[in-house]
Amino acid sequence: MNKTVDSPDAAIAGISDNMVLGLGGFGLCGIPENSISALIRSGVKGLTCISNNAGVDDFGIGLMLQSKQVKKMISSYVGENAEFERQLLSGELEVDLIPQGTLATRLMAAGYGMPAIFTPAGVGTEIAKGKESRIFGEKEYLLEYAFDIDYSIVKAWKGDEYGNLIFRKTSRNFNPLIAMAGKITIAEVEEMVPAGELDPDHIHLPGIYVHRIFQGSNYEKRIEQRTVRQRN
Amino acid sequence: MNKTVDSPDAAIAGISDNMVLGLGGFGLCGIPENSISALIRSGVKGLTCISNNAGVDDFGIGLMLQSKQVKKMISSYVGENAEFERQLLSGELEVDLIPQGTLATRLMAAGYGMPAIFTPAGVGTEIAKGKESRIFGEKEYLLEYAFDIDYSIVKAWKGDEYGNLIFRKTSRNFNPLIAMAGKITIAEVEEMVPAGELDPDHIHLPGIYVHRIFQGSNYEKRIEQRTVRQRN
Amino acid sequence: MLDKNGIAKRIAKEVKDGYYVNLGIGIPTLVANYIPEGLNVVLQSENGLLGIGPFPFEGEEDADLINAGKQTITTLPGSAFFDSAMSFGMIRAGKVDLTILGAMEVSENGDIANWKIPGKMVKGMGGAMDLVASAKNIIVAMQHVNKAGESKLLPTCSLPLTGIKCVKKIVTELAVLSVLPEGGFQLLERAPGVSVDQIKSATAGKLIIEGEIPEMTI
Amino acid sequence: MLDKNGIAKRIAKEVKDGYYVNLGIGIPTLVANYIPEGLNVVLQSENGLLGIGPFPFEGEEDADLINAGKQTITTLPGSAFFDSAMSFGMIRAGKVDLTILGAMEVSENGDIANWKIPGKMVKGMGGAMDLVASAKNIIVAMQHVNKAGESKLLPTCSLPLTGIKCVKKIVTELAVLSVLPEGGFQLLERAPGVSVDQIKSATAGKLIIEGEIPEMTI
Repeated sequence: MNKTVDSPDAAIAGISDNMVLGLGGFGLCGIPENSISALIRSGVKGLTCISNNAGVDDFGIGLMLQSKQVKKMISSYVGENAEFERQLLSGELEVDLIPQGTLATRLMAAGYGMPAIFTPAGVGTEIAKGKESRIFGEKEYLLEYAFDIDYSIVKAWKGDEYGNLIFRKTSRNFNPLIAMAGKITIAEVEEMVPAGELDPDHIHLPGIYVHRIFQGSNYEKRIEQRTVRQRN
Repeated sequence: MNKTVDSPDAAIAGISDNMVLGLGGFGLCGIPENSISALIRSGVKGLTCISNNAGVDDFGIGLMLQSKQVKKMISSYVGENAEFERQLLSGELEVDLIPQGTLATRLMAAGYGMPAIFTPAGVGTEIAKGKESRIFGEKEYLLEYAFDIDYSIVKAWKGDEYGNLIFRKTSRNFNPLIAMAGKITIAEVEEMVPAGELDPDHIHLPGIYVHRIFQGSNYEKRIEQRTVRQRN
Repeated sequence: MLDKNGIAKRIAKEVKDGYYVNLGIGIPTLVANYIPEGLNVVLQSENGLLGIGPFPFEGEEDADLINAGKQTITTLPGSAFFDSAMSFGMIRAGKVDLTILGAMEVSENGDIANWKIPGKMVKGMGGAMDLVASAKNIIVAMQHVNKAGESKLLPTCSLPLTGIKCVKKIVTELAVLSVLPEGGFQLLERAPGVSVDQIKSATAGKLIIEGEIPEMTI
Repeated sequence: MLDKNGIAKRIAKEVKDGYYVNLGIGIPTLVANYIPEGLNVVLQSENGLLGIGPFPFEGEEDADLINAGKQTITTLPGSAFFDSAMSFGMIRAGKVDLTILGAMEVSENGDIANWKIPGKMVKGMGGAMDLVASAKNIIVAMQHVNKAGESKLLPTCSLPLTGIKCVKKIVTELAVLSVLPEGGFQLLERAPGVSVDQIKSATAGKLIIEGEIPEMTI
């Protein structure tokens, strides 16, 4: 069950114009840096990107915005990105803003074969417009549908040739959920290990959800808000 | 945030007649042995027990059936239990049989604050009788409701005073799901460790879902089907 | 005519490189013994494991490591544990390529009954209803006729159903048959030494026989 | 009149032993600095962490360890990481005892607006809509009036809503107020040196004043 591919460029083979992609990460934490570079090299256009954030101007998905490859972003928060704002205001870019928990749960629903879920997030707000709602007990919930993703791209800390993934600290975030939602899922990892080296009890996402995996390189792992305290 | 209690008897304090309990485990694997003994000592009666299985005649929930503490079992499979069969046929015991995946997902729904989920399991069968169904795409799904559990009782391998739990191998099974579904959740562990000793990346169930935890003792960990191969 | 191991051996030929497979209790479990060396196949156990290995050596049994039939097992390199919600999540999402299970009855439109006999103690469906409702590819391993000599391949099931329109293929001691989307059992192969007439007389449901039916090779 | 730290300090008094707390960006983040020593409190970060610790020492920042505001942080003993579905799952299930967040407007029936200003670039709601729709106990930390001098405690919100009937308490530079189930802001405490009249004139929504209003102690 060797799912290893040699390069990010080989990993993204088959991704073509106007497809729906899911990309892991929260802010710049745990984003698939190598795959994003490969997508830019590929020149693929008209993408719909499902990702909690849209990167910053010169990093992450922001780079794909610069090269005008993204038609639509489906995110919960898209701040910190001037080019994003410009394209949005000029009408070049569509954006669908979704509550973060709804985004996460719609991804999980796809990975768990559930066509839709109920969540109270957005009840009574403009997010609820046109959506079916239903009362359970005394609380109102919106019906939200599972995502349908052509290719999912995630970044993990460690992985093996079976596609088993382990994430590190808060870089887990959306990665396992994006991964489980893809019809085809690509994982890049900081460290590829032989099958059997990962403790089967420590695996965060079983390889059954991963179709291609590669050892990434030159991770920048940029920090968005460097906050520190002084040593006494 | 010290949730440690001294004994299984202290852990089950508050469980009273006619309550709904959730109990972790699959077969006899990963069952809360110490808590079951305490429940038997307590003499509490009329319980509704949500558990994938009902133990065997002389172990696990089977012991609670012997002492006639169980009014109703909600399970996916209840074989291997003569006393169960006797009580069922005599009308002393009710049983609600639920597909295993539906059981698991209704527990997860409770832990994730989702009032109901959709699953195709049971469509077109007697399980679907009286249930709302709905077609998404071309497939039919049943609407199944989240469980409402008074006390959940689970068994983990390791835990800390915050209630963080790590399970071992296939003894994970229903345990994290039962744990997240309880209004009050009790965990017994083979090994209690100080806070900070468990790697936060290895925790299977965060302590926020656990209210009481204790170091269990004298685990029998009985094997139901001992299957082996011969050494050449 | 095949014995249980023969049925398992024939079904093993349906397993392709790269497959994730769920094996039910009974004959399906035997299939694992006949998957050709070199084929990359991962076995799923719905209690929460990908990568089932062989039974443990005597003395190495681990109470925390069992399969869905509650038998002690081992794991192979590359295995992963998970909880039951994720286990049935991956099944429901169609990530398991092939499900092999036993049946009491199969109807000519692919309905399956394998969990309940009215009047007998009902033990429960376990994960069977989830598996048959979600699996992309379901092969049934069973005897062609029951102990009373009655066909188990029927126009409609008489027993309570486990799932509807889901069985794709059936392997019995007599034959390999596919269930056609429009209904009917298409005879694909005969077991060694079994005649088409024998299969005809053992099949109560609509049997479709087109051209020469080859004897299976296992 | 309180400064930002004063508001945070007053809110910290609402945090009880054993609480799991989610702190929003801005003033709410400051609350962590004033939780009394000895109180057992676990801070949740909705990107997937229970057990937020202080900022790291310079040179010890870890790009893989950030809070929901994308700031580098540390963890405390007893912490746990998880994915975003579980994070919002525990929020939705009411496992988080207290949520503290900022707001642009709060209405007298507990509606909150804090994500969108028409005509300005919309950055998104992040996790705010999930939090306000699910949290059992929501305290808003905000200025009583906006930069134009207009009250942010209104009969009805004028900005697009984040959630409805969810705010339980409000702490501003002037006062502590509870939102009554039947509607209306009940004045509970005055900030040091602030008069009831000052609060009255800064509150556009229905203000309920019963008896003597004590000055808060922080």
